[in-house]
Amino acid sequence: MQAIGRKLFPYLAAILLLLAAYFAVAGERRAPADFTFVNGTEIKSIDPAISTGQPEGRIIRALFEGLVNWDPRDLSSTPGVAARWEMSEDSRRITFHLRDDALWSDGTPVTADDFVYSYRRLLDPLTAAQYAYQLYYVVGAEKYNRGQVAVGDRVEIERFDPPSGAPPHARGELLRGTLLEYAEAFVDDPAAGKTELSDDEQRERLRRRVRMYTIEIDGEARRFKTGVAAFRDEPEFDAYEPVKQVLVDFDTVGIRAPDDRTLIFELNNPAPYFVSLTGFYPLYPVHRETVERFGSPDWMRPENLVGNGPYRLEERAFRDYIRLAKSETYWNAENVKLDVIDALAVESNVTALNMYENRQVDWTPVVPTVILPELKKQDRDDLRVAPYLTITYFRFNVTRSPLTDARVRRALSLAIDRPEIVDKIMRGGRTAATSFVPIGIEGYESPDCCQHDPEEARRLLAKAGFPGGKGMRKLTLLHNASEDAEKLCQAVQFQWHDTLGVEVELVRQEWGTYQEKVRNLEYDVAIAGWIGDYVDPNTFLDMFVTGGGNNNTGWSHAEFDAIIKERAPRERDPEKRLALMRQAEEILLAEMPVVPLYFPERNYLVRTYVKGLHNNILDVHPLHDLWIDEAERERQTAPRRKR
Amino acid sequence: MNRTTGNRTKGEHELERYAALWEEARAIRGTSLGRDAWRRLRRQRAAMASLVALCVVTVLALITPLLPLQPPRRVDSDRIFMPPTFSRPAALDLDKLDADFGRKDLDLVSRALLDARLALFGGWSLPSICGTDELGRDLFSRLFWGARVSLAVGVVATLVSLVIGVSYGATAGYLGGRIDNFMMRLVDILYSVPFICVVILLVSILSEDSIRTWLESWHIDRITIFYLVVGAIYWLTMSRVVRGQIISLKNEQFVEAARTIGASQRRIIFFHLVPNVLSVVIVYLTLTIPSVMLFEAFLSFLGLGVQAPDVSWGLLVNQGFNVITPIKIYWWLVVFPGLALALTLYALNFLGDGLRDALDPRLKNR
Amino acid sequence: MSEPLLEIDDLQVQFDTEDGLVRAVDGVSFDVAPGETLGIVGESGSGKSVTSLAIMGLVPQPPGRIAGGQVRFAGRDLIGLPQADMAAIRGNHIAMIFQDPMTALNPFLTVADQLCEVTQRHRGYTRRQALDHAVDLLEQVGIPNAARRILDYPHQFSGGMRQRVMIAMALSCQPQVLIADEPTTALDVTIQAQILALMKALQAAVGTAIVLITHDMGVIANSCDRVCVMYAGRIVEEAPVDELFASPRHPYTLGLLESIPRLDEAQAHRLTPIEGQPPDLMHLPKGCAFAPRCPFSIERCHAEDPPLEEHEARRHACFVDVATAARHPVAEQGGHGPGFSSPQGSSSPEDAS
Amino acid sequence: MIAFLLRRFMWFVITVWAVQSLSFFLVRLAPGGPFTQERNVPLHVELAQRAKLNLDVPLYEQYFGYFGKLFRFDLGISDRQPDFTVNEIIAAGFPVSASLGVLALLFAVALGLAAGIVSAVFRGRGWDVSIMAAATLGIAVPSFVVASVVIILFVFVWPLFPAAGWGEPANLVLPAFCLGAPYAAYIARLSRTGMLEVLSQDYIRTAYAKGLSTRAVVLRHALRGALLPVFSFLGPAVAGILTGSLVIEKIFAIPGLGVHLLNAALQRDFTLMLGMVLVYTTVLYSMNTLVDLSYRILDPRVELT
Repeated sequence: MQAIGRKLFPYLAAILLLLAAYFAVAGERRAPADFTFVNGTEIKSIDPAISTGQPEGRIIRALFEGLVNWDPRDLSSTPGVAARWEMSEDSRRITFHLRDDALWSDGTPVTADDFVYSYRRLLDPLTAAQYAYQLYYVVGAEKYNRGQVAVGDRVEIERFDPPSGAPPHARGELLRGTLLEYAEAFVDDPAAGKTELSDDEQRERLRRRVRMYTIEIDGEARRFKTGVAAFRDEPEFDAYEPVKQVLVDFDTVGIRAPDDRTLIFELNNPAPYFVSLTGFYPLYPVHRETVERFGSPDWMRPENLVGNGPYRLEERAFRDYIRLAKSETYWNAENVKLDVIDALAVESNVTALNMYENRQVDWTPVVPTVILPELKKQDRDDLRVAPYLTITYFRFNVTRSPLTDARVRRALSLAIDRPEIVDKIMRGGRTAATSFVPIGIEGYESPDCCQHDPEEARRLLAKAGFPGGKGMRKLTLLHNASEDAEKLCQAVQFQWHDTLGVEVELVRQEWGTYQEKVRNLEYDVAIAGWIGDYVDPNTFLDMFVTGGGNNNTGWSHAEFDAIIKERAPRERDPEKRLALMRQAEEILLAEMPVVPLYFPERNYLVRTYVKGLHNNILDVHPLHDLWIDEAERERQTAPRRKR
Repeated sequence: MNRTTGNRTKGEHELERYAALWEEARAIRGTSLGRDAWRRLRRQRAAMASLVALCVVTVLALITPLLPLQPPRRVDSDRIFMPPTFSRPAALDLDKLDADFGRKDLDLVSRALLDARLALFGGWSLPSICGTDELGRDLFSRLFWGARVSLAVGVVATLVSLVIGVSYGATAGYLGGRIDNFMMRLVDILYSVPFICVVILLVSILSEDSIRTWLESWHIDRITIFYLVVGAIYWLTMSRVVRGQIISLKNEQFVEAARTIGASQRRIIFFHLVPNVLSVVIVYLTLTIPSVMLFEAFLSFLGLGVQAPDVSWGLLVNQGFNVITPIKIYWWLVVFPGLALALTLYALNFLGDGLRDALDPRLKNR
Repeated sequence: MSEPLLEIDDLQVQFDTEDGLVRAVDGVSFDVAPGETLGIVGESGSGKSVTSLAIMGLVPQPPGRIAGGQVRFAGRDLIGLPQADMAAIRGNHIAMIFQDPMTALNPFLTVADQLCEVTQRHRGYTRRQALDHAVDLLEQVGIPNAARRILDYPHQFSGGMRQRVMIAMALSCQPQVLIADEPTTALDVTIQAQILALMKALQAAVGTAIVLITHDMGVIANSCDRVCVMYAGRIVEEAPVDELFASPRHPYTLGLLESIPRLDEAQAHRLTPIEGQPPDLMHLPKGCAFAPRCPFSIERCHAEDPPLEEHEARRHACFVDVATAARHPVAEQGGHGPGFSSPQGSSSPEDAS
Repeated sequence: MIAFLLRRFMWFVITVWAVQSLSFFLVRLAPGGPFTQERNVPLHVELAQRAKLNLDVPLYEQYFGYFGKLFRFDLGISDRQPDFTVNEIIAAGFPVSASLGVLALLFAVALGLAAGIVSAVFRGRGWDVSIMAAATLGIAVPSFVVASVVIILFVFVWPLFPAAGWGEPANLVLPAFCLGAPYAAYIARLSRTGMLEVLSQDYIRTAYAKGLSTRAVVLRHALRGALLPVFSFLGPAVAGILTGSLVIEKIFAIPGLGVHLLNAALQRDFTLMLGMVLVYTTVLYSMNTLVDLSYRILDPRVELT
């Protein structure tokens, strides 16, 4: 037997290999979609609550719809699920009136309760939503999201298991009561007795926290405890019943739905931009019934997902494509022109360009910077250049000498020849920054900064004690692995060395490590960027308040905090408010914890037969506004039509 | 009784005959394997040509600071994406050597060479015959400075893999039995580890601030660690090949002969068996160096390779890749680095073939 | 002597190596009659194996070259025959077995595959027919329970067994000529005798002419009808076996006979080796190639090359009459050597030193 | 044979355990984690995220928790792609990478073997030199350079294939070529040496002496012997094709395991990375075993212990 086995083996192996090759090629072919575009890297998620990036926005805006939509031309708020809305005279209460023909894709009507459920879910600490802070303008929202409770508050206690009869992934059974007593304990506390805690130590300490509540429910005092199981079940806390979490009662949060068609927001301070904020996709509603029946991730599967947007999720292949089909239940269905849309997940922008040039896709939102000048030289009609509410800047770690000295920081800024970098090295695709808040917000005039003045730079550096860069230690410039970042840093590295004699070492990190280092202030200089969430200078300036989530420079300035935190939000008159904002930016640019570099433009290629894709400074292009001029498409592709 | 034919005693005859035999034996001078191999290698034109080419490249790489090249790190925004030209470049700026050449962190020898170059050529330098890259830096000089790193990576990593691989393989092959089985199972396990994950994590761990400063205190920089990591990955195939060879040689008579005259196991392995394995090892050496250099290019593609301002061929080829688009192709940015890498690997492969034939004990004296 | 089956006429085979031209076979002529066993004997490097390869057309072309002469088989010249025709003859009409049975069989194929190939190629047998034929052959060559063993691989056979398989393979198509290139050298003595006996028996049964190449005079004496003695690429003597052993006419043949123990001699005596080294085929000396080592050499031997003359059905190439000439020592290069006992008949008995 | 497979499986389990443990700790050692987002999240949100990914449980509990689930083939939900479970991602990515790998291997073996045999048979003459020159070129040029040149030629100069993407057989041709080319080159060189080695053996001369034609001798007798070095190289070749697919999948936008592995590692997606390591370990190990097995089957002299 062995001999036969040995003899046949090579033929067997060959046949097996050919068989496998056949299966490889036998994949089924997908019918081409009406409109195909490159959506960049695979989206993080289609759950509005936990998503953040641009690619996610394009898909979520197609699958769901918020209270308001943004008009692609000027980003003004247009009616979405809310037909109309009105602001109270002290502009601290906003009432939205929902349209009655807004339906979920399973035919059920979209009610105000859906929004209340979705916003509660966004604020629920366990959802760990990154954009929960957008709702901090609402009364009590921050307290709810941070899980803060005070004695005497009405509280809600969430148990681990949902009430019997409720869907499997519903929220835990709820009890309501008033908090009588509250105590915290830290199991073998690593930082016992220390006063000043570093970020890491604080995080480590909070992990070991056990919180004990005595709550009066229907007249009877009961005791509950929350915290990480590993520490919560210590014997000394046995008397307390373990529960999932204890939060302030959601009724105290200023979001209410008196009836199915009305939604009322109570704001802490007047926020004129709040209406347009509800058009930002993390604030979109989700379908409660499917979320609670399937739980994550199953509720987001194509066969289960229920959305209220212009499109349904037809198919989804990981890191390959997402196919959207027009939804019949959408209230504005007749104005939605494209039936089938494919969003392709393509990692490298060189590949995206190849696919575009090969007519496989109709729109690629990103273009390799290296060939931008060439495209402009060819003055192609399908190249779009749009201003973008974004800034690329350097962060200084002001806690590390010599960067503690503002003169050194200003000198380094003055030594950068921004026009040379932008025009000659990056060769376009961006405009040199003359302020921190990007241009394009009407009614707001930024103070001027960032001229290129080598002499002044050398003088300042000498005055700071480092004439000609002598005595200055080697600085590290931290950057992530994108090709633009690399070019920019090498150019600045050279300019600083050339003009000031300051030596810089480039340290390239991939995304994960880069952010860890920035958050822990483990750097001297780091490249950074920020895309505005809404059209207002505040989205750029509120970052640098003392202890701000995204400050990460260690800089703090009392007057700056005062303006941003107290005086500006209270100012009713828009002009005066913007003047205050300008004052804050002046402080920022004087102190220079950050060095504005340039405002990147949005460059993308889109076929001329694609209509309804408008330039706007937030680069938002709702898919349901697009339509194809079929005649022009035939003309263009007739000669080279491949498929 | 004297023989009728000769007048000398029989003993003398014997003596004379042995003398004649001794004469003849010495006449046929035994040639050592090395000298014979060199003679046969010299006859193979391709192998010789590549040996010469490799020597030239190595020497040029070593004396790069001496060559009148343009500064590899000088960013010049007026000369971005300049195609190959013979126009005279700007003269060197003598007080900007640190920025242009990274003079401060050059080793002593290179610094001396750089000074000698300045004395010799002053500000003059060769034109950008290979054109310039996206930051206007001269590609021709970057090719030379890159050669230093790439060749170093190739050679050191391969030596590391050679030392580990050969000794590991030889020991496993020779000892045989359970030990061999265990050692080979270990190799199987290591073979199944997806090294790209390990490399990514190792690279980021090594760039941890605390570890990096500690390493710099031993003045080991990232590139050296890079060599060791790559070397530590590539020894697996070498050990397997050597083991296979040793096993087939193990039961040859000469091993038993060596054992009978009391040679220790270590002597047998490293003195008898390893030289025999030489030809196979040489072949794999000439295959490992190219694959290590390609691995460095592969890592540069993923953004994990050599970091600016250092430069390596992998980095240059990768930058070349980024400029190939259907819109416009800056052909020189991919052709010259690609050519440099390809020619060197070509030479290595041909040299490998030549050496294998030359060193094959069976072909001796043919 | 019946019509010769195989005629080799002035065969010349040359190898051009880096160091120069090697005339491995320098004008060899001999005939083989059907059913006859011709022995070819000579030291290694004398060109006997190359001759056999030339006959089979297996001389590797890039280094080697057939420089001249003819190899006529049943009247047809094989040199220059197109490959296809030559392939049709090889294994069919002329077969060959080699020296080292350990490496002569393909280790990756079963014995069955390698045996059936021959008959399938030449006789167009089906797999079944070829298999039966192969089993019969194996039984003929004396391999126990051949039917089962045929499915085994070569490494499962002993040296002797493998040589038997080689013989079976060679005789699959009852070839008219069987060339055996040192078939027994790699085997130990007892097996040697069995193999020779087997070849003789098969020759008697099938009538195959055998060309037996060896350096062992014992094998020649045992199995051959006529013998050619080769030295430095040439035939220096050819004669019937018994005549050759009785009265060798060429000093080299004499030397060979004296360097082997003789049972038919009354007294034991010291064996006398042939002095010096085998000739370097690239720089052959002027005149007779054997002269430097020949105790009977005279001036003429160093000047002229002795032609191969025919005397009553025998041939030899030497100017001196070995029976009568005086010996002289061969010590110095090209001169004479000591310690060479004179030919058996006329010399005074050696003292038993 | 069965004993051989059983023993190999036992070692496979040990290998998986060893590699998974190594990766489990290595991943946690590297700076950054699955929850570091583009924008820094407030501390309490981060703590919630850690809780969700149960990163706060002491390490040994996480370790045993992980292996417990691994035993039931539940690889958990991807940290960075919460819409998918790791099992799903692997199920989606594996056939893609497998088909790409198989085609690349098929291409490499077919072309490599044919080139090797031809250049061995015509040793030293025109064919041999040109094939070996091309083969060495295949080894010398990085796959992404080959890819970019191939794209320009076969997508833009002669519009034969799509530039990238997945879903149709035409998407497979260029990537398989770029992925397989270096290995075709290696196999060509190895099979040439193997063939030359075998052709100089005595049994080849016997085969000729039997009157077989050159084609029969080369294909039936010489080829098997020449396959040995090629087979021994197949193990590393498969490993190379798998890692090499990282680059090719990124360039041709193919949703294979290579890209998932790369992104999981770069973004510190713990669960996905451990899942990927498991898949790669399994594939690498089984391919190595397969190669070992075929090596033994091919060479009858080796016992099938």
